[in-house]
Amino acid sequence: MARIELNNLAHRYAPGGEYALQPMQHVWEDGGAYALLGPSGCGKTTLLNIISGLVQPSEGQVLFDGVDVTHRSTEERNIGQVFQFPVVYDTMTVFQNLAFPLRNRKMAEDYVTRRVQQVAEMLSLTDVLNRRARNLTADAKQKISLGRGLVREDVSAVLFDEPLTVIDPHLKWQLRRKLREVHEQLNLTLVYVTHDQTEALTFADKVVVMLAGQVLQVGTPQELFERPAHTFVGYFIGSPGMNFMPCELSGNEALVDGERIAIDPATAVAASRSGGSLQLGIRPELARLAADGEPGLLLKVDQVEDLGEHQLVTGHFGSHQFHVRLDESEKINSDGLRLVFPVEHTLLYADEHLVGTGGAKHG
Amino acid sequence: MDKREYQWAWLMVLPVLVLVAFSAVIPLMTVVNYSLQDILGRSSFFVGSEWFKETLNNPRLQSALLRQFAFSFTILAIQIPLGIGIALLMPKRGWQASAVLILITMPLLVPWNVVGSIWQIFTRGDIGLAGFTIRELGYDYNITANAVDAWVTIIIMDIWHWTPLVALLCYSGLRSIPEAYFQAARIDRASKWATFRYIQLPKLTNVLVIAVLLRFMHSFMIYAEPFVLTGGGPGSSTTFLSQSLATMAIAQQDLGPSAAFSIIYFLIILAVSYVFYVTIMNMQKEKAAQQGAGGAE
Amino acid sequence: MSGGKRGLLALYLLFTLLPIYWLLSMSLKTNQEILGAFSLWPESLNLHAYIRILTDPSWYMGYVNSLTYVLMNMTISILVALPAAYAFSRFRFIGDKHLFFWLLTNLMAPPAVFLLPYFQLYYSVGLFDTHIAVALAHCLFNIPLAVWILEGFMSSVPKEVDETAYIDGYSFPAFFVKIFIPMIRSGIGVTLFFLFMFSWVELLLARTLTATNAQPIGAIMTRTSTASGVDWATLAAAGTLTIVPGLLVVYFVRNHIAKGFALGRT
Amino acid sequence: MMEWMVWTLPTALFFTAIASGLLGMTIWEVVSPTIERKGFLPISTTRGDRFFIGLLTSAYIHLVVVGFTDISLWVALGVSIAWMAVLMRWG
Repeated sequence: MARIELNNLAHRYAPGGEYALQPMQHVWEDGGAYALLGPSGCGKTTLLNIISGLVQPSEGQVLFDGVDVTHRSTEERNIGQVFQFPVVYDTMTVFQNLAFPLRNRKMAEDYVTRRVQQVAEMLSLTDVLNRRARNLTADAKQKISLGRGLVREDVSAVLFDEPLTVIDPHLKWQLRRKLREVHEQLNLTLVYVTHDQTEALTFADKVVVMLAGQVLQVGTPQELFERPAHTFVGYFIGSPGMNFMPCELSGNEALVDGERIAIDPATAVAASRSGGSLQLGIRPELARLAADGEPGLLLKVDQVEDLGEHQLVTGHFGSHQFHVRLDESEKINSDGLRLVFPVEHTLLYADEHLVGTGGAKHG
Repeated sequence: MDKREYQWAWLMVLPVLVLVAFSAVIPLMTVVNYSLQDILGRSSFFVGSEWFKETLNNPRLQSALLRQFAFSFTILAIQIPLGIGIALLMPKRGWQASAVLILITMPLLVPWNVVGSIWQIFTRGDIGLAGFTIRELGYDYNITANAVDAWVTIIIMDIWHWTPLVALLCYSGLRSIPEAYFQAARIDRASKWATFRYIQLPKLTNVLVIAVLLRFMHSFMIYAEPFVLTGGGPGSSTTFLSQSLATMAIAQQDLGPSAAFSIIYFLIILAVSYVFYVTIMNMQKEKAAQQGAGGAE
Repeated sequence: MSGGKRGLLALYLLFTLLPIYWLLSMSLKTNQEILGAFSLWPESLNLHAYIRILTDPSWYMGYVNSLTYVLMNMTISILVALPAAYAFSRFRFIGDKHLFFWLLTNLMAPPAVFLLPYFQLYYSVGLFDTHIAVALAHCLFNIPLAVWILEGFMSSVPKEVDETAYIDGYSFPAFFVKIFIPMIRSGIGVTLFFLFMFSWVELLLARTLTATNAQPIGAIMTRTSTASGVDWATLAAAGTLTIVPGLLVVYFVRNHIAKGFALGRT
Repeated sequence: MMEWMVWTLPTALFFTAIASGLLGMTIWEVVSPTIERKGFLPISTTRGDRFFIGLLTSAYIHLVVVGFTDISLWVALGVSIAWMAVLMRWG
């Protein structure tokens, strides 16, 4: 188990070429469960491969517990890795698969047996220990891959590269729950690459959102939801994503198509200093209906979808499309709704970056 | 995968059936007819199973058959491991990979009698590079007089000629192994040997069965290369089945016995290929069952 | 790649190339030089053997004849094998497995067994000494081979592809030509490679079924050994030239080999 | 034109027998499709597989009798038919 430090880390595949990973400085705590989240090609797999030692970064260092491992090979870093599709040794039994990393490290045979039993129990593989690995289902095979990472007690970190891609949907959440259980029991450092926000948000203590080789935000799922540091984070997380509308500043109010929206004064001050093009952002879940007599903004309703406990209203303010999620009990007037944007949830973005408190650009 | 029952599929197979039957069934029937008769010019009379009795008890043919098996097993024992080894050595990508592929494949595309000629020119004691060099080194190398020399030369020639096929099949099999398996092996600190034994070799089983099948078949019908190189000699030490047969049928015009012998030959081939066929089919079935259980892979 | 690996591979390549080098070197010597003092390379580049082969119709027609029946055979084989392989890979029908096995056994039928009946069969239908006779005879082993290889590739294409295409309104022929064949391109490339290879290298049947009009180069080469000795230089030059078409074919399919040689069966 | 094939009555009968065997197997298959099963043979087989194995082994039985004994071929034929029946029923 280790604390992973990325020290001024950056990577370009060709010298002088474009950055595949922009320079970054992060510390991932020992025992934390981190998810690297982002669309395909955002560099998350490159980052994972740098941590696992398959790719040598062109700049900066990787430190495990303060020890520079940048130039160490994969086998010397003592990590576990679970790949997109199950990687198992077909001709071996499940037991032999799990024992393989230990036997290669010349561990005593009675320790190997004991340890494999423990891990198998943890992953509910005990029943199939003596079966050949190739005859098992994909999710059982994936558990074997995971088991091979966990079987070494001194493993620095276990890395996951979209491990649930080939798993049937109804088994995905079981396996994910298994992962959480394992994490709680062993307190390992886990790094989990995915492009699926649900996976990331349910799995990780901290989510690292990436776009185009850059880390946009590192935060707890709640932070990502309540205070996205970048408009992309707002779009990408949540369903539907955050509403953004271009605006201008006027004192403590934002002007969107002439409508006035109240802003937190500190944010307004920061925004007036930051310059750049401003956008106002609010989560569909955090806007609310105006009470009777309360002033509100008029939303023209285009479509209402029933989502069970909620209803999703799609409408527009002036020329801007806007989503709002309301409780099922709310009655919707098909002409229009009067909405209130609570000041604490109304955020401002200057050149795509969050303005004001809690809006640290890099985590 | 589950196939659909569809009897009209026969129509799609029909052209193949007609063409192959024309070239296979009619001659085979004729051979059966020959095998029961004594044919002299235009006249022929029925002799029953006489030729079969004679052929099965012919010591020359019995030894040709034994020689054939000895040859086939020898070259399989050498070419399969050698082919795997070469496939492991070949570069994986880039122009070097292309160049090596082209160079290695070359012997496969040389007409079989030319293979014989190439090796004849190469191993002659007077004008051959190999033959001359070996003699210069002090060994009295002579494939026309020494049966061991002839055998070794034919086996080396066959290795030269056919190992590329095994190597290419294995190379292709190795290329289809996803990189993740090798990463996993490094993470698990598997030795080179363990990586080969537990990752590469299991993934090669399918292509290896094909390689063994093809190599067995072609080695069993080897004809032109030894015919050109040694003419079957010295004595009959390198006379394999096809050549014994051709000598009987063409040179001696013993149609009846050679036909009987052909049928025996064919029955051997049939039995061996059936075993291979059942093996391959069972492997595919197992794979299908495994995919059914294991979901997409 | 480590140095040791490189060395071993180079050693094997040397083993592959030395006999071919020797053939080439012989073809560039004169017969006197060949039979005279032993030398590792030709004194001067002597092209007279090549000039003779390439200007004398009785020589170069051998190459033309061989290439003609090889191309005919490739065309016939691939055209009939494609639908058959599709049938075997997608449908169950009575006798399918046994038919497939019967086809495979023809891969192993030694031509020597069939020589005489072949001669008589083709003679009786009036095809003796024609290119098409050899092309048809080579179908004996080439069609089964093509069906076998293509079946492997087709079976590795999921059946859902077919179903989706039908749902999208493709007719069977349109689907087959526009969607399916492009999907198994590598497989077809490798199949053509094998068809070329086995038709090009086979001589026994080709020689038996031809006399003068369609005689393959391999048969013409036997002319170099006469009562007065062997014309080594011409033999070597003719041999060298038989390697050229093969090299061209490998060059064209080289990018498919890595993927396709496993015959869709990995 | 077919003269060169030098047909004889025994071989004609032999091929007719094989052909009608195949035809019979096909009709049987249409009437009542086979089910793959595992008998005393080491692999699971369909009716057609057993028929083929029967024919092939019968050929070998004949060869052994002809080549290495003086027993009448009719005995070989009888044994082969019995063997074929056993194979079809329990194979």
